[in-house]
Order: sequence, then C-alpha cells, then structure tokens
Amino acid sequence: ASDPSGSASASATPKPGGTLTYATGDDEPPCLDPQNRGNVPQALLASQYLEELFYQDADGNIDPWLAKSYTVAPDGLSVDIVVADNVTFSDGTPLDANAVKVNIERVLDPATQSTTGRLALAKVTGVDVIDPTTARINLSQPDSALLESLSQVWLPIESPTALARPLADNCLSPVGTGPFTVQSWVKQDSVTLVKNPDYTTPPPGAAHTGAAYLDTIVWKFIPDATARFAALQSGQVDVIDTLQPENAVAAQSDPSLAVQIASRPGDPVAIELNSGRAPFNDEKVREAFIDSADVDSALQSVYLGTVERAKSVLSSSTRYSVDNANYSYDPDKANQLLDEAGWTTKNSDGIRTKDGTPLTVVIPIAATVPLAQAVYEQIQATAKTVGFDVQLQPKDTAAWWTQNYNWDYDAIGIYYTKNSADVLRITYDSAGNNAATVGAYHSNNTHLADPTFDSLVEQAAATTDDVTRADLYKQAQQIIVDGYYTLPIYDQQTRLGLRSDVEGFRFLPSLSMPTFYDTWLNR
Amino acid sequence: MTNPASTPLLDVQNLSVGFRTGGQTTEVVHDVSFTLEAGQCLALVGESGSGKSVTARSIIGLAGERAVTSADRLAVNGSNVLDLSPSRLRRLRGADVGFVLQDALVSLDPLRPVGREIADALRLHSNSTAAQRRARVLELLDEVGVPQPEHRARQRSGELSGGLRQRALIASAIALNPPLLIADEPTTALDATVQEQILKLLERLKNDGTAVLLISHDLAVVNRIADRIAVMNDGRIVEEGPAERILHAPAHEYTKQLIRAVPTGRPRGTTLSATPIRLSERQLRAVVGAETDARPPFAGGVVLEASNLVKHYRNPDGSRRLVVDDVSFALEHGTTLGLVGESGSGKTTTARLALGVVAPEAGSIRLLGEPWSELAEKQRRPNRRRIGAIYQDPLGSFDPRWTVRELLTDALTFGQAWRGGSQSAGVAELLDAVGLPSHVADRRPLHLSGGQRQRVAIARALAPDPEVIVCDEPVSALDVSVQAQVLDMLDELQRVLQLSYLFISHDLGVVQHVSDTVAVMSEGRIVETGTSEQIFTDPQHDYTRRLLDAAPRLSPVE
Amino acid sequence: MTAVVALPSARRPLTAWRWVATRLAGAVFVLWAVATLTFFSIRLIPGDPAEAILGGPGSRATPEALAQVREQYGFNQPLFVQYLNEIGRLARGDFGTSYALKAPVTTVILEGAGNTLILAAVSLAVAWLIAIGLAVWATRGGRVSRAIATGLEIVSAAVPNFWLATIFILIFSIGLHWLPPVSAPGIPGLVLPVLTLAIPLAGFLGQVMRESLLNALDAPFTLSARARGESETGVTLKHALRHAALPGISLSGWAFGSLISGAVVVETVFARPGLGRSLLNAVLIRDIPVVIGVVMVVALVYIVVTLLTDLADRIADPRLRNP
Amino acid sequence: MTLTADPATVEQSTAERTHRVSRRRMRLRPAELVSGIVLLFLLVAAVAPQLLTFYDPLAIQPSDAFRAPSLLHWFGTDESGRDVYTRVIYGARSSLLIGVFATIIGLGLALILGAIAGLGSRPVDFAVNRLLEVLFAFPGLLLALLFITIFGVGVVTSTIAVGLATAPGYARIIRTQIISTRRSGYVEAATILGRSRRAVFGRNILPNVAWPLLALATLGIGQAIVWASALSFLGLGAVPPAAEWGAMLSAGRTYMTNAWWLTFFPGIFVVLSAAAATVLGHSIQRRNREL
Ligand SMILES: Nc1ncnc2c1ncn2[C@@H]1O[C@H](COP(=O)(O)OP(=O)(O)OP(=O)(O)O)[C@@H](O)[C@H]1O
Ligand SMILES: Nc1ncnc2c1ncn2[C@@H]1O[C@H](COP(=O)(O)OP(=O)(O)OP(=O)(O)O)[C@@H](O)[C@H]1O
Ligand SMILES: [Mg+2]
Ligand SMILES: [Mg+2]
Repeated sequence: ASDPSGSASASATPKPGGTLTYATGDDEPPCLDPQNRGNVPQALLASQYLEELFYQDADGNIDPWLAKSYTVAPDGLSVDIVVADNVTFSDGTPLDANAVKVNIERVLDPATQSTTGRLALAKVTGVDVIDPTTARINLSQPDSALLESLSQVWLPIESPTALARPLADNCLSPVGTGPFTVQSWVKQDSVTLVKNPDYTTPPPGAAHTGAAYLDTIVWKFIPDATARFAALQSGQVDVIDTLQPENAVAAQSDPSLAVQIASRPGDPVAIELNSGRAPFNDEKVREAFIDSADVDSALQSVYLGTVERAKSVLSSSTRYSVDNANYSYDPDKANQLLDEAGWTTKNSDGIRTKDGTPLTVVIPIAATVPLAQAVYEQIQATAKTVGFDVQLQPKDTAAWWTQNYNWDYDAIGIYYTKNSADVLRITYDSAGNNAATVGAYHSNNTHLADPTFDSLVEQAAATTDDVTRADLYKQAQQIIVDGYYTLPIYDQQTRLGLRSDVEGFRFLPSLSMPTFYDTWLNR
Repeated sequence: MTNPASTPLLDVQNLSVGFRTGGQTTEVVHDVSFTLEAGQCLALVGESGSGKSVTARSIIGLAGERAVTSADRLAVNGSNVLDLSPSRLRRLRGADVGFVLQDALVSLDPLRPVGREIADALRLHSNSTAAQRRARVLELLDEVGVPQPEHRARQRSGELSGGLRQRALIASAIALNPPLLIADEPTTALDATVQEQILKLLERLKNDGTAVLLISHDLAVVNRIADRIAVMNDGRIVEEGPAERILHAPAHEYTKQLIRAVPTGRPRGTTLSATPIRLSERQLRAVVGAETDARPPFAGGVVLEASNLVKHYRNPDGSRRLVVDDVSFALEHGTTLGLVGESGSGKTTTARLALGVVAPEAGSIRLLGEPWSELAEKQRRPNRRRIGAIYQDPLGSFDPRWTVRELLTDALTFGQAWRGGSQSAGVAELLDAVGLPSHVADRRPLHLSGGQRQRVAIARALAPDPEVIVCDEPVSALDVSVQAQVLDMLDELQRVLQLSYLFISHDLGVVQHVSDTVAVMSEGRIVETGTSEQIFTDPQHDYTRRLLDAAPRLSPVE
Repeated sequence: MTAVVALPSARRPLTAWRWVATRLAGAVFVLWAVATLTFFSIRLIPGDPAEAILGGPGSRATPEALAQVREQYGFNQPLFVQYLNEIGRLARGDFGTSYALKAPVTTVILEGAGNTLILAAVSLAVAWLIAIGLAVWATRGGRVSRAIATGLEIVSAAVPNFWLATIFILIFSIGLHWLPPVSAPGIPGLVLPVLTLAIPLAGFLGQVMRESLLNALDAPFTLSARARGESETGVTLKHALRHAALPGISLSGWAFGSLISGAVVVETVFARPGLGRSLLNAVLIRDIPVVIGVVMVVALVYIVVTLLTDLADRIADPRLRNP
Repeated sequence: MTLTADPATVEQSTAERTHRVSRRRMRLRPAELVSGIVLLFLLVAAVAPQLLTFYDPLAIQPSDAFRAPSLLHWFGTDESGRDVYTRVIYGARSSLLIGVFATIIGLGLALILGAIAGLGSRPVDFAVNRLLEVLFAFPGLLLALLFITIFGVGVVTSTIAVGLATAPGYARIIRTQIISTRRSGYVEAATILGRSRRAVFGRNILPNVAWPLLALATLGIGQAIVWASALSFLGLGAVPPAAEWGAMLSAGRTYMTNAWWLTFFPGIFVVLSAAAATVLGHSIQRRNREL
C-alpha cells in the first residue's frame, strides 16, 4: 500500500476541510489534560491540541518549539527558557514566562495528580520568572534529561487562564496552543476536535504553516479490535491505532488502506524478572529462563512477522540504546544452567524441583500491556521443556497493578514510554526497591539493586556532554543485559492503519505520537 | 308443528366418522341417520364416548383435522356440508348453524370480553357497524336472560358464573338467529336452577321456530323439551322416535338402562344400574380383614357432629368473606347425610372442615363422639383412618406418578411406614370390591376412564376401613349410566360395612336417592334440615322449593 | 365460578392503593438492599479505591498522595461508618462523583442510560417479533416448517452473543458493507447490536410461547370461535396469540435484565456508549461511585420493567385482576 | 351387562390409549437422537479425549501456525500452531464441567431457597421472595463480574459465578412448583390418610418437584456453557493455556478475518452442546408430562 506521509502528499496539492475520524483501541482517558496522570492514551489525543516548549527530532536532538531559546547555567542547576514571541493560547491568553511557571509548578503540585510528568521533573525545585519572556527552572541536581522531558506531551504548556479552573473542568477541555482545540467529549463514544484557525506554532519539520487542513477530528473509542478494523475497512473511520498484526497484514495487501508503524522510545515491551525473590534471585536461573524462551518464533507466528524482536533494554528509537541484548533460544544451555543452579530433580510433570520446591514462575498478565497472550503461552511451553512451571495469571488492570505493587510475581510483562535513556534511572534504580514503596507504585520491576548501576545513571543524568553520557548509558545497559534481568520482546509501537486517501500524516518523533496538522483528505 | 312435505332442515344419512391415528383409522360413529325440521328439537342421548359430540361437530365440518367423515347425505338447508368450499363452510358456521360446544365453561376466550365474542359472530357474517353490533349484543344478552347486559358484556368469561357463561355462549350461537341450533351438553355441570333457565331458553328458541339439536347423556334433561329422541351407543343410534314413546315404551335394552339410571325420585335402595355388584360381607371383610378386629365396636349414634362451624376465606383483595356460617349437622351411624346447595354455597369447605384439613374459626366437630377439630394434627393422625374422603375430581387427588397399586397400597398402610408391595393381596381384593379388573392396578389413573377413576377413589377411601366417608360431588363428573353404578356401589358398601356418608352434591335427584337426612345449604348457611322424605315432599324454606322445582325429572315416574 | 361474586367496586380503589403502596415499599427495599450488597461486595475487591481516585491503577501515585486521599475520602474510617455515609448520600439522591472521570456520577450514568435502555427496549421488541413470527410459522405451517422453526429457536437460544456479534460484523460490515460495524447515529448503527441481543432472546421467548400457542389453538374456546365461522388466521390472531403471549410477557422482566447483561458485551464489541460498558470499566478500575450508581439505576429499571410487565399481564389477562 | 361390559370397553379403549401414549413416549424423535449422539460424543471427549485425537492440546508448533483446516489438522491450527480440533476436544471437559457444576451450584442454591420459601411459613416465604427480588435486580453478568473480581479470574470462580447468577431464576420456578404441589389434591389426600408432613414431603412433594427440576437442569447446562464462554470473552474465564471454548473463541476473534476457523469451530461446539442439552431437557419435560 502507498505511504501517505511520503511522496503521495508531495504530489497532490492539499485540500483543506473535511472531518477525519480516528478510532483508538487504547483506553478512554479519564482526563484530556495529560498533566493529570500522564499515559499513552492521553498523549495520543493531547498531541493534537497541546504543545511543548521543546521538540525532539528523530535523532533525539532538541529544537525549540514554544520556547525560543534556552541556556543551561554552568553549574547545571538551573535552566533559563525564553518563550517564543507573540504566541497566544486558543483562548486568547498570551504565552509568557509566567505561563511556564504556572504549568511546571502545577505539575509538581500533588493536587494535580500528575504521574509521568512529575516523575520526569523529579529534580525541579521551582520556577522563577526572570522577565516577562524568560522563566528560570531551578534544579536540585543537574538534569540532562530535562529538555527531553520538556518535549514530552505529558509536560505541555497550557493556558494559565484555563488552568485556573478546577481540575475536573480542565480535564474536559484543556486549552493549549495546538492546531486543534477540544470542542466536545461524549463519554465512551468520542472526543471532537476542531481546527484552531489562529494556529501559529507548527512544530519543526511540519509540511506547512498556518491553520491545519482538517476542519474536524472525531476521536472515537472502539476497544474491540475486530470492530475497529472492520470500521476502517468499511470506511466508517479513517485512522485506527493499536492495529492488530493480522490486520496489518490484511491492510498491507489492501490498496485502499495504508499502515504506519513507529516504535516508541523508552523501555520496550519486555518480560522483567523479579530478582528480589526466588527463583530469579539466582542469576543462573534468570539466564536459564531467558535461554529457554523461544521469543523469535513466538513473535514470528503470533505477530505474523509484523514486529521486530527487541535487541536492547532500550527501545530502538531511544537515543543511546545499544543492541547488546541478543539473547537466543538455547534450551540445552538452559538445562545445563539449571543443573548447575541445583534444580536437578524433576517431578512427575517434568517440572524441576530443588529441595522439594518446584521451579515455578508466576506471571500476572493484563490487557494493559500489549503483549499477546499467545506469546506468553509459547514462552510458557518452551520454558516447560527445560523444567520451568510458568503460571500465567490473567488479571484485570487494577488487580494486576496491586500484584505488581506488592512484588507478588516472578516475572511481569511491562514497558515504559519516555523519550530519553534516562528511563533507565526510573525503571532500574534501586531507589525504587526500598520498603517504603512496597504496596505502592515502583517502576523498578526487576528489583535490580546495583550501586554501580545507580551511580552510572546518576552521572549520565548529570552530565550534559553527549559522548560521556552515551558511554555511561552503554555501561548501564550492559549491566542489565549481563545480569539477565529482563527479556526484551519488541519495541512498543504506535501502530496505525489509515485509509489511503488520508494524506500528509506524520508522527511527532519525541514519543512517536501521530499529528494530523499536515493531514488532509484526498477525496 | 312442521308439515312433512317440506325438506328437512337438517338431513343426516349414514354418517360415519373415524379418526386417523398413526396408520389406521378407528371409526367412532357408524352409519348414523336422522333428520330435523324447523321448530323441532331432536335430542341425541347416550353415555360418554358414544359419539354424540363427534356426530354433532361433523355437521359443521369440525370433527377434527384427523377426522374422516363420510355420509350418503349430510345436508343443512339442502346444501351438502361435505362438498362445501372452506369459505362457504365458514359461512355455514354461525350463519346457518349455531353451535353451543360442550363444556361451555371453557368455550369462551377468557381474555376477551364476552360482548366481543358475541359481536364476532355478527362481524363475521353481517356487514354491520360497530354500533349496530353493540346494540345487538346487548339485545342478545338480554334475550338469553343475562341480567345487566351492559355490565356483563364488558366482563371476561372468567368473571361470569357457569350459567352466565353458558348463556353468553348460546347468545353468540344465536346471534344471527340461525335456523339450526346445536347444543352439546348445554346443562352438564350446572346447578339445577341454572339448568332450568337454560332449558327454558332453548325451549323458547324452539318455539320461535329454531330447529334445536340437543345433546345430553341425561334423559331427565331432554325430557323437558325434546320432540324426538335418538339414543346413541357406541357410535350407533340404537333407537330413535318421539320423546313420549322412547321414555315410556323404550324398545332397546340400552335405552331401558339409561332410563333406569336416572336417580331422581327413585326411592332409597332401589338399584339404578342394570346388574349392580352384590358384595358379600365376607368378601369385604377380607378386604379390610386384619383391621376389622382392631376396629372398636361403635355403639351407634352420631358418628360425625358439627356444631356452629364458621369459616372465612380471604378474597384476592384481602377482604374476608364468610364461606361457612354457623353450620351444624349430625351424621347418624350407618346413614347418609345429604348436603345440597348451589355452587359456591360452601359445601366443599364444610367437607374440608369435617375432614380436619381446614380448621373452623368457631364451632367444633366431634368424630365418633371424640373431639376432632380442636385436636392438633399430631393427635388427629391416629384417628384419620376412621374418616375417608371421595372427591369430585378424583384425578386431582391421585399423585400423578403413582399407579393404582401404589395408591391403594399406600392407603392400606394407615399412615404407618410405607410397606412396599406387601399389600398386593389387599389391593386385588379392593379392586375386586369396587368391580375393577385386577390389571387396572398397574395403570396410572390418568389412563383410566372417569368411572374407573371414581371407583379407584372409592377403593382408596375404603382401604383404611373408615367409619365415615365424606363424598364431595362423587358423581358430578360422571354421566348417568356410570353414575348409576357408582351410586349403587356406595349404597351396597354402606349396607355391608355400616358406613356413614356425608354426601355432598348439587344434584337434588342424586341426593334424594342416596340420603336418609338432607341438609340444604345456601350462601354458607344451612337453611333447612330434615329427613329426605320431609325435604322432598314438603320443603319449608323457599330456597329449597326453588331447588326442587328446578330439578328435572322423568315425569311421570313409571 | 367463584369469581361470579365480583369484588364490591367500593373496595377497588382501596386495593389499588394497597397494591401501589406495597409495590413502592418493595421498590425502596430492593434499592436499599442492592446498594448495600454492592457497597460491601465492592469493598471486598482487591485494589485500592484511593488508587482509582488518583487516576486509576498504574497511576504511579506516591504513598503520600494515597494517604492524603484516603484521609480526604474517609477510607480510613470504620467500614460501617463509610457505609452509613454512602447510604445517606444515596438516600439524598446524591450518587457522588466518579473517581476516574471526575464528573458527577449522575451525568456519567445519564449519558449511558439512554443508549442502553433504547438498545434493550428495541431488542426486546424485536425479539418478540421474531419469536411470534417463528411460533406462528411453526404452528400454521406443516411438520417441516415446525421442525425448522423449533430448530431455529433452540439454536439461536444457544448462540453466545459476542460470537454472534463478530459473525455479524464479518458478514454485514466487512463482507456486504451493509451496516456499520460500530455504533453510528441512527437506525443503521442500531441494527447489528439489536440483532445480536434479540436473536438469542427470541429463541427463549419462542420456546416459551410455542407450547402455549399450541394449547390455545386446540382449546375449546378456539373451537367455538371456529364454530362461529372464524377463519384460521382470525383464530390465531384474535385468540391464540394473546394466550401464547402471556408467559412471554411475564418473562419480559427477566428478559430485560438479561438484555442489560448482554449489553455489557454488545456495547463493548460495537463500541456503543452505555451503562453496560461504564459498569464493566468501573468495576475493572474500581470506580466505586459509578459501580454503585449504575447498579442502582439498573435495579431501578428492573423494578420499573417488572412493574410494567405486571401491569401488562393484568391487562392481557383479566384473570389476574380478580382471580 | 354394564358392570361386566363397561370396564371391558373402557379398559379396551383406555388400553389402546395407554398403549398409544406409551408408544409415543418411547419413540425417540430424530432431534433427540441427534442431540443424544452429540452429548455422547462430548461425554467421551470430556472423559477420554485422547481417544478422539492424537495431538497434545498444549503442544505448540510456531512453524505451522494458522494452518487452514486440512486432513492433518481437521479444524486447522491456531496462532501457536496448536491443533484446534484437539483443543476443542480437550475443551469439552472444562466446558462441560463448568456447565454441569455451575448448574448444580445454581440449582442447589435455588433448591434450598425455593424449599425454604415453598415449605416455610408465610413470613419466611415473604423474606425469601424479597431476597430473590433483590438478586433479580442485579443483572446476572454483574453478579458474576463482582464475584470474579473479588475472588480472582479462573475456571472455578467463573463456574461459581455462573451458578450464583443463575440461582435466582431457578429458585423462583422451584418455589412455585413446590407451592402448587403442596396445594394439590393428592397432598390433601395424603394428609387425610394421616400422613405426617415429613412423609408427604418425601413421598409426594419431592418426587413431583424433582422431575421438572431434572429437565430444568439439562436446560440450564446449555445456558451455563454459553454464560461461561461470555465470561471468558471478557477475560474472566479459563486460565491460559487451558483449552476452554470461550477462551478459544475470544482469543481467536482477533484473527477472525484471516483465520475464521479459530472462532468458528469452538463457537459451533458451544452452540451444539447448548442446543443438545436443550433438546434433551425438552424431551425430559415431555416424558415427564406424558407419564
Ligand atoms: N379428535 C379425536 N381424535 C381421536 N378420537 C376422538 C376424537 N374426538 C373424539 N374421539 C373419540 O370418539 C369417541 C366419541 O367421542 P365423543 O366426544 O363424540 O363422545 P360423546 O358422546 O360426546 O361423549 P361425552 O358425553 O363425554 O361428550 C370417543 O371414544 C373419543 O375417544
Ligand atoms: N382456598 C380458598 N381460598 C379462598 N376462597 C375459597 C377457598 N376455597 C373456597 N373458597 C370460596 O368459598 C366459597 C365456597 O366454596 P366451596 O367450594 O365450599 O363451595 P361449593 O359449594 O363446594 O361450590 P361447588 O359446588 O362449586 O364445589 C366459594 O365462593 C369460594 O370462592
Ligand atoms: Mg361430547
Ligand atoms: Mg365443591
């Protein structure tokens, strides 16, 4: 099928107007303002009507967006940000330094219930308004990831006037500078976005300037994959996300459809092993498990070859990721390792045991993580051949998280979206393991507790020098790989199916979120 | 009277009807022939199953979809029914022939106002406006003697008494005053008084020139209005002729039987059935053998005594209604106390009080001189065997999954632990005693005829060797010939076993025939008590008189 | 014949009032019981309501934030106290605000309720039509059509609705492009969901009606209708069908309940906004106020529907009015 | 003549009627035959699946995933290359078990409630009725949903859940059944013969209630299977990799467009078993009525 974002759009001249219907398979966000909470469903939507201070290109370089320029203080403990000139929010409020202050401090305020954003700003102590156009962000320690963080849609700059409203109101209709504005939200059905006629801040790399081509975007929530794809085929909708593998195959062979897949930065979809308790507190057993999992054939069969096997603990689109995790299926090695580890006896079901206890691996699974049950099942099957008793426990979202909080698992499939290698600090730093956080959220699911690793990611976060940073992150990744803490499966992706007549589509590289600013309907 | 020259209104020649069941056809009506002229009434008489209804229904081509009808001639108004087109046939029904089906009680749609049901007949066969129809409906209801027609027309059949339903049904049949009216058992299961009114109505129609084909199993009934009578047996007309002749000089044996079977005015003790069973004392003792010794010699006197019984029931709307009101009676040992009264007068309730299955709110019952109604069920149980019951609807009183043998064995064990088939001897003798072949034992009552069922019920009542038997309408569901046998049997049993009966019926004829003393019940009260003699020769209470006048009788008793 | 003694008309209103009164009392009781049951059972569910408030599971809320919320919402009060507060609020008609959607539960429900009720009502009606159609066809037609109709009824009653939904989408949306696969405004968007819900139900109703229809068709009163010159069609339409309908009508209350259960699945598949979906989501993310709210509404609807079916019963069958 | 003749004739006519009835009762209708065969097949599948297939329901073979139905794989293979036919066969066990046990649980509860209501005093009956009303006001699926979210996903919980969800309906039926039996003429007759309440319950009421119950149960099994599959669809049913029809159905739905066989065959089996159970139930009812 044709690639709408490429040559096609160049050829024809864009026709303005029309309504584009987008069907998402992700959850319906409880709040349209990603400063509250902060997850992918929100990011998908908000990318259409909210914008950030900075723009991160495909290579991870930072360009100004709503910020005109920035200067990092020599000690790295503060960053001055000059906002772009005569930008106004869609409610007419002008963009100024104070707006920056209000937004950042709002994210830091627990009442806002920001999660992703707040974690990203962990080192921010406050914001000073130097002059009407310059805001100074103060840091507790140098933070090389700050600008990357500020180019995530979870840290957008919203109209201070709008933010003055109660949280709930702002959730219904956040106001930003984006090419579209939120018009209405029919719960469980759709959010309607309309063109922002006075749009002035196209992101770098945009194909045109001025207002967007589309008049309206109807953002429908269609949880059922079959129905969603059927809707795309029947033309009832123009774009769908979380495109199922078999549908991707179907779409590729269908001239009236196109496929757009972009991998998201951060931790890939991976099965992380809980090194905090037996049996995976033993490195040999971890290695054995990873060796015994035939991930490649699983992906091949279940995803019909539409996804690449992840070779790194960082997703390929994350800057500084290194492909050093080339684990391969090796049952013999696994057997040997388990023997060495003392899991020598086998019970009647062919499950290995060690002084009576069977080699059981509990994996809670939930729909929230985009990893097909069949993949788990195949790993379960291959692991069994070497004597692992893998127990898959389907959970509903809430129960799954509870189990996660309580470290009540041996392995768990999970991912983390962040446009910076700094994600390693968030998801592997031993700080996440201390007792205080038991029963509450922790992002370090491997329970990795390695001082050298901690200091590596700390330094990496502190240095602004690109080369040293790359090296530090390389070492950090090596530690994870060598310790067999996590089994990367595939890069989490934004998987879209489009009608072929949807032209000028493109992803915003920072988080690989779709933008429909340049998009027009070739009808 | 009609002139013989005119062609008969209804002409049936050699009508035969069979029913296809599985492969073969079983014929149930054989070569039936009769004619009927305007203003005449022909009565088709015969016992149940003799083919009366089938004959009648085939006249309008409704014998049933599996029916095979053949006749040399089957003509109404000269047009041959057998070769009428469906639409003409539908026209015939209702327009030319009014048909009053058997069991009127369920022959009106319980969900539709009777007015509509009647109007349908008009709507179907005449192009009349709704208003005209309404008017005609009220006129009809009034004509058939339904009080306050406006009100009744709006009611459903469920809200009407049997008599009213029957009349409404007749109204719908005569809506287009058809020249021929067929009435199938129009008075069965109706109180004497109501029956009287229905017959009057039919008579009037006849006199107005309608030809009436009246079907009944009771000669006493047809006697009232029939000009000619055709006696039917096993699908054949065994005798046909003027009413007078048939009733007074019956030629055929079967006709004689039917006539003898009518209990009305028959003195106590005279047998009704042709060859009634005669049971030897020994034979019966054998039935109830062992227990007879256990039976304490009862001095005689009053076996069942009710004093000032009162019982209310709750209406659906929660209001209380007095059902049994200060009822007292005494049943002498070895005699029969007849309890007559219209439907709803509280007879069954009284019976259930006597049986101790409902407790009186006031008053008391003594059984064999001992307290009965006051006792707690536990104390009552040992003596339960001394009082038995026979119901109007025996089938309902049999556990549907039990065979006759199981029923009787169960009864033979007097509420002691269930002793498997050990009673088989007793069962055989019981069946024998009530004149049933032994192989009936392995049948389920569902597959027995009405007469057989009632006998099984009697056998069960006898099994525990009771002193008193409460009979609630024991013969109301049976036709005369079977009724005759059952009555004779009860009589015989009483004679031999010195049983005492509380005999409930709405049929004066029956009561007069069986009772030594009679209590007349009306609206929960006993309005008059006396010997059978007194009540029937000179009734005091005018309610009793009305009942008596209404009672059909074969006059004059030969 | 006992009904001959028609009720003294003076008593009618009184009984009517008593009827209404008892029904009202019953309704209140049921609502209370349902609320109570839901409240306690939902408290047994693993998962922290505070989580739900702080943006649902996986919200990465800090322990402090959680603690603060528990304080604020009184989750650390004794359960019984919480219960009393809850009931108190409900009694005042205050369903609270959704944890997740941060919106008043009443609005959340009102948005969904309409859709679901319409869906259920239409499905019920369609199910009725299909059932009657089948039953009549079976009784009027020959042995073959009877066999076919019976088969259809049994099979359709045995089809899982989510499966049916998928098949329908495949055939009518992807295959024939006749109907939209997901909820769309207007009739077309309603067709597939309705059929999905109606067909299995129709199977049940059909089976129930069949017997009574046959009985009615050889009941004496239909015979007398024929004897009056009524045509077969007339007999079926005027007499038999009404009798056949009775058991179905009494079943409709239950049917409506099952339809709402079905709505959970159908609304998910066809992406229709509605109570079923909100309920499912609310339970999964422990949005307690919404769960209780929806359950209350459903219970209320059930009560109303049973009331209606009772009335319908009484209208259709006078025997119930004064037995 | 009469007494000698009458029984004879009656007997002869009724004899033939009884005969007709019993013949009608004995004759196996084609539908019953078919459903009998289906159920037998399912029974074998449930008891000894290995008799009907050589494959292992859990053995994955990624290299030949998504094979269309063929002589080798009658119902094709799934996304992990497992033989769908084999999984369907092995699925029979869990599906039937769910159906049966859910029904047993439902009917068991219902019987208790119904009996309490039907035999108890007015107030007791009233109380139970209110309780039933409350349960009715819960849509069955919600009841199941709550139960499962409380006690965790799994076959056992979903079975119990379905049982719970179906209990109120049964309870009502049983109650009315008991009450009508208790008011019946033959129970009164038994009392008049001096039977104790216990004896009456044991020998008249129970048997007359039990039979219709059996029919109800068989009808229920079919529905329970459908119910359970619906729960599996919502991801609240069987635990992977267990081969359970409902789970297979919902897993296969994603591949519906290309690999129809993944959903078609499990679906057919759900329908078949439910329908067969229904037919059986009906025939039991019929026999019960005609006896
Ligand atoms: N539809 C039918 N199918 C088969 N047999 C039938 C049918 N209707 C009547 N019969 C048989 O025909 C015979 C005569 O029946 P019919 O109803 O005419 O008797 P009847 O004289 O009216 O008796 P009753 O006084 O009880 O009404 C009976 O043996 C009955 O079993
Ligand atoms: N169980 C009951 N509950 C309420 N009302 C009842 C009950 N049994 C009888 N009745 C009412 O009591 C009145 C008398 O009934 P009962 O059956 O004793 O009269 P009956 O003389 O036997 O009538 P029939 O001749 O029709 O049998 C009737 O009006 C009836 O409606
Ligand atoms: Mg007859
Ligand atoms: Mg009576």
